[in-house]
Amino acid sequence: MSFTPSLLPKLIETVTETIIKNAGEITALDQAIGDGDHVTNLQRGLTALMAQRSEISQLDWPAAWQKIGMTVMTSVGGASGSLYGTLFVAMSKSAAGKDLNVQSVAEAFAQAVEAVKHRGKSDVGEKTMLDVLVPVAKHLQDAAAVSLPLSALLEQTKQVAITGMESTRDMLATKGRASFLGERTRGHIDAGAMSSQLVICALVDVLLANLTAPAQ
Amino acid sequence: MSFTPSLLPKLIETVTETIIKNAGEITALDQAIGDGDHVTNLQRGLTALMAQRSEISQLDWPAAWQKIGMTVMTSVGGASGSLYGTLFVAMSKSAAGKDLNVQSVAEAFAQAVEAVKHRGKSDVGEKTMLDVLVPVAKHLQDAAAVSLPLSALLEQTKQVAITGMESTRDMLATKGRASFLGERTRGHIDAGAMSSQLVICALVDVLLANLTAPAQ
Amino acid sequence: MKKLINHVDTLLDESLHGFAKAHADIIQFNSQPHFVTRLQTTKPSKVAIISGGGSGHEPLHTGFVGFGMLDAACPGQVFTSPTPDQMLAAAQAVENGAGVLFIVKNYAGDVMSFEIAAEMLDCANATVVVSDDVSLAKNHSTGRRGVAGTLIMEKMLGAAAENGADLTFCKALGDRINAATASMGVALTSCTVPALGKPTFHLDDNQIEMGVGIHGEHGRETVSLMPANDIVERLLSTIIDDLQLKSGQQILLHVNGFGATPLMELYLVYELASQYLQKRGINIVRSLVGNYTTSLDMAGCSVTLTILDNELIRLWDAPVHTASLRWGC
Amino acid sequence: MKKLINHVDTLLDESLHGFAKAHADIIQFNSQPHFVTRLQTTKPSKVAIISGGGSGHEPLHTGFVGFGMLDAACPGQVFTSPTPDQMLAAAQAVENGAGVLFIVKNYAGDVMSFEIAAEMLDCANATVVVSDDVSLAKNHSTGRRGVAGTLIMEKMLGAAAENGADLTFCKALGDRINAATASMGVALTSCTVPALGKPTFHLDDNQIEMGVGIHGEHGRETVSLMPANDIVERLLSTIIDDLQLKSGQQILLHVNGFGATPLMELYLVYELASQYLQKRGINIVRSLVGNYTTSLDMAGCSVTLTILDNELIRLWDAPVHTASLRWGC
Ligand SMILES: Nc1ncnc2c1ncn2[C@@H]1O[C@H](COP(=O)(O)OP(=O)(O)O)[C@@H](O)[C@H]1O
Ligand SMILES: Nc1ncnc2c1ncn2[C@@H]1O[C@H](COP(=O)(O)OP(=O)(O)O)[C@@H](O)[C@H]1O
Ligand SMILES: [Mg+2]
Ligand SMILES: [Mg+2]
Ligand SMILES: [Mg+2]
Ligand SMILES: [Mg+2]
Repeated sequence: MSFTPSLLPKLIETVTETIIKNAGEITALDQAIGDGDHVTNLQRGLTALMAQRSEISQLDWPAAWQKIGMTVMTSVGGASGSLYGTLFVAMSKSAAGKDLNVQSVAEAFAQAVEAVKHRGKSDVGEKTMLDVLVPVAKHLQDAAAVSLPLSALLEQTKQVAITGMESTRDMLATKGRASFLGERTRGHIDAGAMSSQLVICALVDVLLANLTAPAQ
Repeated sequence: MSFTPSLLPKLIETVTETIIKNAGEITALDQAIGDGDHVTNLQRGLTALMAQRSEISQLDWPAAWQKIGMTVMTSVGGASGSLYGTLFVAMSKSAAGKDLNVQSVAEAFAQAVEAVKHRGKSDVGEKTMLDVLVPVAKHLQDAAAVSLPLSALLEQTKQVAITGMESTRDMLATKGRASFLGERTRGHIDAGAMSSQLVICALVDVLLANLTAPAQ
Repeated sequence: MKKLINHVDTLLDESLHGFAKAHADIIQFNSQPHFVTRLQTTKPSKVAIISGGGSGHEPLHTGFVGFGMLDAACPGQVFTSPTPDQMLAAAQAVENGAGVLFIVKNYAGDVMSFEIAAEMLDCANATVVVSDDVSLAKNHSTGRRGVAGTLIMEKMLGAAAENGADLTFCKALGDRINAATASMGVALTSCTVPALGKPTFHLDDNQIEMGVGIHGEHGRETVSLMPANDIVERLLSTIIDDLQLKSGQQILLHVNGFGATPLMELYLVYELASQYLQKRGINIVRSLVGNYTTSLDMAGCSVTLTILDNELIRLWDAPVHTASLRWGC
Repeated sequence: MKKLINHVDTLLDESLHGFAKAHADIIQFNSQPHFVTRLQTTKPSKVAIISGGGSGHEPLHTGFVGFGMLDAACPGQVFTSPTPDQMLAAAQAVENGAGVLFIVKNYAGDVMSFEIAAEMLDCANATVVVSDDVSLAKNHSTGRRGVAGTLIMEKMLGAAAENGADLTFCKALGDRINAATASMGVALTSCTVPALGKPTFHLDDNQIEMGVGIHGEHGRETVSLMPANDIVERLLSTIIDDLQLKSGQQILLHVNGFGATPLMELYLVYELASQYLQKRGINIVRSLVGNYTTSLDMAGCSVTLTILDNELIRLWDAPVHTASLRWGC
């Protein structure tokens, strides 16, 4: 089976639920070493996406990603708004006009993560969302290269995201607001790493459920 | 024996001690229904008087009262500064050029309390220092009229001052800052009533001690 | 208590010296006794306008000394009326033939100190008492308190004096402005008087204090925290009743913060107040929003309305150049 | 949390509407997307100066829109960078042929949003990043934060643009001002972000936070409460070292409150700072004291120094007419 944008409402709803469920914890992280607004920012974006979810589900994937990216970019605010917005817009750009399969999507995602790096002038190891996004991108490309079955690829993705998030705990933050706190940042997971891990796991869960469910 | 201004340093010291000793309680009263600065105000005045105490003790009584009144007036501030200042300046004015004895001093004090009433546009029963000053003035005049022995006159003065202070507890404040709180003022003794009671009792104690002590 | 100070005893002096240096182009500071005057000598034909009161309300009054407003201000200790020698010395320093007008907030201590100074002063003088706080009944035993309306009084009388109005005119104008002005305040917290080191009173997290003055003291009543709309309604309905404001009248709307209230909240109160007034057909023709008459670090605000006519509008608009209020020059 | 609000979701909008009404003689407010512009159209020969950032720092930036300063400001949500569509729309609204200069405080979110807007904008534009916070090392991984020096940047660049300086000149001037400006802050308390409802961090009664930014976040270190003299020494010695200030140099001294600090304390800090500078032969030739770059209801202050030359003095002195900074007109 292949995933169509008709899944988008479900994906957006599930992401919204998981962010709401973990709001307290993410906020505590952004309060500890940031300014505490990460969840509020994300929720503004998710509210905007929820309002557009059926409309977006009528588009093809690149158009949907573009629309999601622009919505995120104009509603979220903060560092994460530009970064998540850039991620989706860049995915759209890289996927546009291509045949979408595991390889090409993995490639588009990897290019989108490069765009995030570029936008954030940052890289893995700086205690940001990139510590989740970069390993996940690499995992997707590696798995696609060896044609790992989709279910295994997805299951492993979650583990990679969680490991990436955990890796930020002992890092020294060198980008974003947390960097201002220097050594004080050690011992706290990065809020953006947590939110991206949660988003990725939520997306994967929907895809997995859809994979095993009888085709619609 | 008769009291001379050589007693002034001891009087000022004793008043200072008693205000310091009761500072917490007076402040609590002025915080409850005023603005909490009454002790600080008084202490500024007492500090100024302490610095001048030996100088003042060289003057005659009316000159000393005048000097004390002006010092209080220019250092204390707040409502109490003008009122206590007026009290001493008016005592001086009324006593000037007179033979000082129990009658004339009682008379001067009564006139000084009238001056305070006039300055404060207030009278007994409004939950202020006048609820101490007015009964004390009346007691002094009554006692002087019947030539009560000085020691009895002084002992009774303390009781009158304390009764006057206590009388403010259940009054509704209608003058000064406390008046703004309306019914909320009931149940609290007035700070100025407490300070004037303390000052009067401290002065009386010094006089009493001096009365029984061998003449200097 | 956490404050940016060295010691409570030196706080006022160090602060006044800093104020004097930061605004040495406008004012000068006399330290014995304490008063602040303009740099320029009062013109012979100009009434000298002098105000003063306890410190802790900054920028009131020192921040309003300068062209078009006060000739001198006499700062007392924190929340403590200044002493008569201050006003006397200030008057003697600035009076230049046209007499002195004292602007006094209606507190027993202030009124008495200014009264004693006026009695000692040997030049023509008059006093305007500001009593704009409508949280107290009109017939309150001491008269009402003077609060944020004082700034409006100082601005307008300052302009009138600058324009050459004489003492009798200024006094009558002041009484007219007072009658046309009403304020009411709400506190979210008390404040900490430095000499005491702890808040004057305590409010729970869900309590606010309605009808407060500007000394961090209790107000008329403690009520539950409510939405800003309800707060504004309580403040404004009392003010409107008191001024007997009618549809079509023109007013100045002054939203004043007590010191620890973010501008964001003050502008929000302004918005709700303007909606409320608009519904009643009352025209806001002039506005002022900010922390002007403060209570140290108290959170909360007051709303002041002054009924305007063309004369008062002209006086409000006239140029002013002080440390904390400046326009037109 | 006690705030004068109806609901956290409507706070910003209600506040901006109030701001717009209170200053309808100077600015206008566009609500979709959020930006504030001057009433008057930018002159064709004048570079449009635009800034913006998270809200909660009022009067920065909206309070500085007007003649001689900003052409437009883009307010984000509280402590949250605005989104690129705001800057894009604001630029399109005010640009009039001479290009756009963006003034951006150096935070990842702000920098990226302005960058995206600049990429989408099809007119000449340049960006000056403000990074004056010397509590961070000069080689800090992200560059230093932009804090209270932003006001000085906006004032001087606004004046230059008003005088007809072109985009290249403004950009170079901005970078020069940034290099000549250094700030450092101390917090006595954190602040309460409305959406969160509790203080961002807790300090004990005897603790203060050294080297803070303007978002109520932790600073470089928590230290014991100390006398203001010691605080001023720590702030100023760091600043002086960083600017390599030498005896005889001329500076602008800006003491900025974080929102809940009484003016009395700010002037005290000014006094101590001026004593400290005087001892080192550094001449304060211009001053600004007040709550200008705030962190909601945070208590504390920052000190900013800008090394002045005659050109910068002229730019500082040039007329300005905004809601919160006004002189010379
Ligand atoms: N330069 C950057 N590169 C990559 N990620 C970043 C960068 N700056 C911030 N982030 C991410 O954004 C998250 C913060 O997002 P958010 O709280 O919404 O914005 P802000 O930091 O502006 O308040 C951080 O936890 C981090 O993961
Ligand atoms: N009009 C008045 N007449 C008589 N006594 C007054 C009057 N106003 C105030 N007082 C007295 O002054 C006391 C307060 O003094 P203080 O706290 O020093 O001044 P303030 O009230 O200005 O802060 C009150 O407790 C009361 O006894
Ligand atoms: Mg954040
Ligand atoms: Mg008192
Ligand atoms: Mg007092
Ligand atoms: Mg943020």
